[in-house]
Amino acid sequence: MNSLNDKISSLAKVEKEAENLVVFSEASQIREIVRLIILQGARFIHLTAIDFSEQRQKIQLNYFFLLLKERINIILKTELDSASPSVSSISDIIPGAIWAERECMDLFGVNFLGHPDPRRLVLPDDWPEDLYPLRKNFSYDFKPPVKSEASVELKKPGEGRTVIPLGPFYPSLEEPAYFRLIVDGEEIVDFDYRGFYVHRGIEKLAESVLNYQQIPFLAERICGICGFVHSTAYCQAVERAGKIDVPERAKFIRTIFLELERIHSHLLWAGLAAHIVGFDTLFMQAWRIREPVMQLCEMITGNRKTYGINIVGGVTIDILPQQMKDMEGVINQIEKEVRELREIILNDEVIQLRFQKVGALPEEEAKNFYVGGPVARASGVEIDIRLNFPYAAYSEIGFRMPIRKEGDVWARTIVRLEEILISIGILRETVKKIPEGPTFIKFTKIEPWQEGISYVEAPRGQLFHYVMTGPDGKPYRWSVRAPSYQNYQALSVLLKGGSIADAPLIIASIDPCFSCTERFETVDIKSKIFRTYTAEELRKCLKAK
Amino acid sequence: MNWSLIIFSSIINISVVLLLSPLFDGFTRKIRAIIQSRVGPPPLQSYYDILKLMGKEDLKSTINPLFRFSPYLSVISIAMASLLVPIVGVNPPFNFWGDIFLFIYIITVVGIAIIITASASENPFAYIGASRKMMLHLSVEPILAIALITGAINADSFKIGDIVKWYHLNGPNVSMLLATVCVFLSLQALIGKIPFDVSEAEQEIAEGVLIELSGPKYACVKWANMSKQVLFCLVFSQIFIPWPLTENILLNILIALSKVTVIIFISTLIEALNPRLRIDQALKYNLTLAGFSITAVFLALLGV
Amino acid sequence: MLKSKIKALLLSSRHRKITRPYPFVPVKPPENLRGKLQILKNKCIGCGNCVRTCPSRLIKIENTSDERIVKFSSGRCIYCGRCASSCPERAIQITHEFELATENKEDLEIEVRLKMFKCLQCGKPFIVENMLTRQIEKLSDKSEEQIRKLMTCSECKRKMQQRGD
Amino acid sequence: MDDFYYLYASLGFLLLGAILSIFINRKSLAGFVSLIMNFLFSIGLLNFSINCLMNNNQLEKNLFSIKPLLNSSLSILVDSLSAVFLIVIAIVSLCVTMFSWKYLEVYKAHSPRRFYPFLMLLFFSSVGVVIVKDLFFFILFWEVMTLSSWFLVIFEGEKREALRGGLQYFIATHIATAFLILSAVILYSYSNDFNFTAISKSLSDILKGNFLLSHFILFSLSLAFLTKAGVLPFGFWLPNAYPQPPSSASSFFGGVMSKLAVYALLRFFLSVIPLSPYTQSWGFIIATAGVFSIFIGTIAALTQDEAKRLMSFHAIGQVGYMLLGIGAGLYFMSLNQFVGITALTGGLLHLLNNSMYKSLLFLNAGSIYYKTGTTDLDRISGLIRVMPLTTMTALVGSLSIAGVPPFNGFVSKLIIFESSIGAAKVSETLLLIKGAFIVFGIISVFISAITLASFLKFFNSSFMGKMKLTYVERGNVHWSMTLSQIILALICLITGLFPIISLKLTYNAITSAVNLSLPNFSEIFVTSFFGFGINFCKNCSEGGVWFPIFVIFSVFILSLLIFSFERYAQAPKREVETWYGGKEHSPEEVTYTGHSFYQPFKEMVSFRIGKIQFKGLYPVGLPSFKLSMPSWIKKFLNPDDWFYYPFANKVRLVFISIEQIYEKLSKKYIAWLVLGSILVGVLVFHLSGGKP
Repeated sequence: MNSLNDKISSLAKVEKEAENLVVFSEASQIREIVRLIILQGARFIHLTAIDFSEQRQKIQLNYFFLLLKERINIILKTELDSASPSVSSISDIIPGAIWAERECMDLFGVNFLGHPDPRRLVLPDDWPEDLYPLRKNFSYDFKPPVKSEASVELKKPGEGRTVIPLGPFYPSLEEPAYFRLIVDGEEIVDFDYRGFYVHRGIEKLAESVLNYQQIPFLAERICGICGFVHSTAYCQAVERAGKIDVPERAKFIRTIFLELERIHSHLLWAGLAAHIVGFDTLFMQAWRIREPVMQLCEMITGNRKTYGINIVGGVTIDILPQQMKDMEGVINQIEKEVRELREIILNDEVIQLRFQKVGALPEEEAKNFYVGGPVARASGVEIDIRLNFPYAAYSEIGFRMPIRKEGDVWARTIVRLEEILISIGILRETVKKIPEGPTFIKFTKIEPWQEGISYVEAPRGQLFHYVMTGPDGKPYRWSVRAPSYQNYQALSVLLKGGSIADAPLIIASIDPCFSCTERFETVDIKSKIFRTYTAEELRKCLKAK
Repeated sequence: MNWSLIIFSSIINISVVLLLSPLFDGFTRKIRAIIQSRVGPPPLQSYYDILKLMGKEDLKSTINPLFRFSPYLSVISIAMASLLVPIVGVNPPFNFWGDIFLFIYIITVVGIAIIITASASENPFAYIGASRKMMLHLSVEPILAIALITGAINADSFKIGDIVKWYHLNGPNVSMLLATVCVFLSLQALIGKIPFDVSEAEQEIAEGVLIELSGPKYACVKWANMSKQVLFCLVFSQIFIPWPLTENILLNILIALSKVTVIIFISTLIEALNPRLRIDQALKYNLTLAGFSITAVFLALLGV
Repeated sequence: MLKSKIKALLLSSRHRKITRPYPFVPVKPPENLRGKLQILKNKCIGCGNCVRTCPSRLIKIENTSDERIVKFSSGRCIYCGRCASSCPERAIQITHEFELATENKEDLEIEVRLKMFKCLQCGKPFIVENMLTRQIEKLSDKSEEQIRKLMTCSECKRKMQQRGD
Repeated sequence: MDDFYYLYASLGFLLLGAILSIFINRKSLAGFVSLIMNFLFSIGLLNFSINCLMNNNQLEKNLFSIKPLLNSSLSILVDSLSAVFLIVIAIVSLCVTMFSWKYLEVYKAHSPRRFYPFLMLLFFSSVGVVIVKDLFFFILFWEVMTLSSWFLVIFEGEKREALRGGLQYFIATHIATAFLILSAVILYSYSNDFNFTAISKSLSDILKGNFLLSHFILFSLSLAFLTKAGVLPFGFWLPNAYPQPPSSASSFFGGVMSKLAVYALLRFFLSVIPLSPYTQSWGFIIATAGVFSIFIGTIAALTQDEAKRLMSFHAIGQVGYMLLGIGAGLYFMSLNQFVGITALTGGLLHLLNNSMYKSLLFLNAGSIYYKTGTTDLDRISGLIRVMPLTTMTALVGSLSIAGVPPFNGFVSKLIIFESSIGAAKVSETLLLIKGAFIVFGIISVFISAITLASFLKFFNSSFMGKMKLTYVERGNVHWSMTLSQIILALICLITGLFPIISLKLTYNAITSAVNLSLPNFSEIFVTSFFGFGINFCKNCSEGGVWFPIFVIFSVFILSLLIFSFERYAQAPKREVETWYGGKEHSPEEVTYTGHSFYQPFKEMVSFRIGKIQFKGLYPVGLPSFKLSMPSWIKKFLNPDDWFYYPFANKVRLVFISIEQIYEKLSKKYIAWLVLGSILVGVLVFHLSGGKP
């Protein structure tokens, strides 16, 4: 840590505040500093920009890193001229930063020199050039003119090869995304991706019109399955930036719901994975087991999903003793059934045939792409933010981290099934330890220009929220990096060499959440069926931004 | 040759295989629903489905004339094949015509019809489905052929009726039992249900061969698939387990129907409790089984 | 292998029919389900608290000459219940009704028209009548003068004060 | 004399055509002249052979004798077997020439003078092979046939593959011919006469006494014919040579020429060599070789991505079916005449059917080449939009070769399966051999599914799907090309629907060739106009049966169903775009190419042993020797460089120079060929020890 400090301070200005190490650097030094930081074993988290054009004609690039062992965030800042911002790319050092750079390119117009794949990522095909929606001079309700000839150049198949279009609308994808599989017979030889069909600019909306207390509800709707993690992460980020101390009971209630959410998310995944290989009975049973959890949440919060209980400063509801008792009953019941389900899956040789040695992600690649969550743990990477960087009430609860080395779909299945049982254990302990007291604290004012970083171990991996507070009662910049964002980028490794039959399974095995990744406002959570859009509607949808 | 009996039994066969097949399909759907803790559709739902599809819009994604023609061919060839299976008695309606090779080839025509429909539809998913269907067919066809040849060697005749007659009289011997087991193990692949529904896998290749079908054409192919299930279950139950057989025609029909129901029930259980195999795994399974089932032929030659 | 299949069958057999014949048989929602908004029109005082808290910004207030209109475009409602909890008069309530499908989006529009009270002095509408009644109710001493004071707009009050003093 | 008049006339027309076409350098004119001549030839030949078949008599004639030189004479024998082959030659040759007329325009840089004369000569020598009754002239015609076809193989002499294929063809067939000549010389030394009757007599003596020698003679004869027929492992040259000539010539190669080897096999084993335990054991060997090539050839065909190469591999596989029938027939002939004769009939019937659909399929490939300039299945698709009739004929051909009822392939395959499997049951023989024949039967059933698979791949990837626009658009297929395909397709359908005609023909052909008393046709085949059944012994119940009339019946129901559906179902119709998941794609991107079909299966049958890569059980890309060897060994092991290319080039150059020298005389090719024949004759004479 200190050595890093020393090394960097020769190159740039370093400030330390609480758990954040803020490094101010010249744009030309970025690559060296990133290399130094990576050498220290830091995880790359995200890269985003903040537009200060109105204040000082600059665009600030923020690179976020995390030193797991020391529990320290590194924010590497560099300021670029907002007229023609350009900086050299770090994608060759960190393959996992490719998307983040492409996103900055799209939304802020930052030019990354030497980027291996400088195509459009987020914006629709017909979005005009030189219009960067996350810049402050772009009004959130502005409708840009449509660019006439419009297409993002996608990979072409070679001689004798065929493109198999998985998506945008596809039976085993719940949300629109386009996986362009280039196949040789049944074998996938190459892969290209075009997504962000449902990107609707939640960040822009939040920065433009909403206030601190409204955003949690928006954040919760980023994801249809694990929305609570987003509202929690947002609230924690604001609480950190505004130095608000949340009451203990609120922290425990958040933990309870985070774990309930993990249980039902993993059960949902198990069902979906079974459904994708055609095992519909298991699908139905997994979802049946999941149902009491949903009903429990509905009973306590008033909604099956999007509980709407998180606000900055605590939670809006309290759990009554009777509800605690009900919860214990539900936990006992599902624990029994999850154990049975686990045995069924683990002993089924036909499932093993389908899952084993499919979509293997070696540990090396897992580290390259900084994948998180069960995907990382199945590849032997020991990362669980609940343990590495405790938040909510996790610091008071002991549990273990399941690790597998194989990195295939089978390992991911085992890890997830393990995690359900671990979550059940955590829930038990939380219920036992929950203190009495208020669930909400009122705060008066949040100082502007403060930064808050918050991580949450979402069911899909490490979630990251960043908030820079603003002057008029709302955040100046709110950035979200969903876990699937990193996991997605590993798909290029996972899919190559697989067969078409395995492709939906492999895609499902990272438990992708398109809406998280694309920060979308989900319409209906209960039905996992997507609406059918016509091309016209979709186009409208994309333009609605 | 008793013409009235032939006509009567042909009508019975065709109506069991074609007209009753949606009912059997409804039965499987109900069983699946029960296993999956669902309420499930009403038993006549498959009829409603077919009728509904008949009136639905017929979408043409290609000008290929074969696309219009081949779905109907699949239904007809199932009907033809059904005439070679004994239901009312020992002999199938067209016993004078009932040759095992002909039967195998007519079944092939069903596959060809669907493959040509698929490839005419110009969709890459349909092509994958067609390729898979052909592979599945060529790996599973030998098993049925070997089993029937075993029967033919035992019974000293290539006619299905004679095989059944011999089997019913002499009871099972080792070779025939082995053949029966092999056919049973390949039944799911013959029907094309999970774990062998690779050519129509919804989640993998978006219904594969059926992807571009709609309206009456889709109804036809769906109907053919339902009928195929009944046909192969009948083949298994009537040729490879021909007991009990009585003199009474009506009783025989009832027995056949109940046997088919039992077999369909077992097949549905397998379908509901298994994931789908990948095509290479399915191929390996079937070819291994085919290689193994050749033993039955040698045993039959030895007379056991 | 066979063991796991049998186990799967057993697991399946434990629950019979968990799907429900909805919509033929209605489903009873749980106790505190957050459903459709219901506005008690006579309770609303038009204070605008809900407008500020609503995350999806579906509540709008428009002032006409003699009416204040509170518009709820509840087609956009996310059922968070923040408006209900912020309403000082409990005029907004969250019901259990969840079958909101409609062919006409306007069915979900709720409009509350509140009569404005005209200033006794200048005759300009300045306060919602309900609010006025509530304020009068809250008064500790309900003297005529105090009530009249409430019934004058702030501008006239200022003028009166200037004149009076 | 009257009978032979037609034969002479037709052969005369053919020779006239050959000579005329030498002089004409304009493609369409040369094609037209050849077509007219060929038409007359076919009419004459058909008339002659049908006459012969109707009267069911053997026509014999001694044309001339070369007695002073050799004890040999050009004697002609036309029995039913020959007549059947003459019919095939007449039909296929007519279709081939009709197709070539316009088709040859694709080869812009090549003169028709390098095509038509050889084609005509090939037809001529084919007829010769079929009708002679003298071993010496048989070999002579055989050699002429080989040489003229070799010239067709190297038609595109500037292409490396053509030269390579031509070399393999040349060497392989000439080694085989060497064996043929060797055995001929041995036989001549015994019989002192080349006439088949005399040879047959002396052979029966040899077979009685000399164990080793008789096996050797049978071995040499089988080897010679099996090599020419393309049976694996001797047929390795075939897939390299057959795709090389223009498709119409390939069509004759695949449809007739390789079948003439089967004719020769039948002729020798049935008429010349008396039935004995030797023929029985060689029957088994032939059947085994047949099954081997069925299995390997067809599976290898599945992995091919080039239409003509795919078909060439199928030529290997299909010959295997015939040999299975013939081999089984030879084996069982002495054990159970019913079975033996059925198997032989099955083999011959398959030959007839095969020559029709195989020619048809090669012509289809030609049409594709004409339209697109390639036969690579990866690069073509959706051709039904531009050539619907060709598509339909290709479908008929594909289904026929796969043996799908009601097309003709089914009939003959049915008889082969049943005789192979059924024979084992009814005949008294070793259990192992019974088992072997049953396994042969099962393999051929399995392989016919693979045949179907590979032809559906051919059909689907070339005709179905979205049309690619990457290839050069050429002129439309001329009606003459389509007509020739339609003729063959119709024959495939009609002989499938009314198998009784061809069945009777082949039965008579077999019985006329075998000089034994055999059961009557009606004893074996239970026939009616609707179809037939087979009896495997005198009072057995019938085995295989096939009543195609019921197929017609169901086709009738089918059309009724379609009509009523389309007419009364009243489902609204709408034209839509193909659904690709909601995103637009160009046809090139999403076309599933031929290469992609059956990939998992192909992977299962492709493996590597040591350095040899097997693709579909067939070795490809034999490893080049890169061990530390002296360079001359390396050079020696790579004969293409030191032997073939110089040689082939020289031969070509010689011809070109001869062409230049004899520009006006223009009898050069025939002159050379006569020279060649004389050389062979001298060689034979020399080898025979100079005995006159």
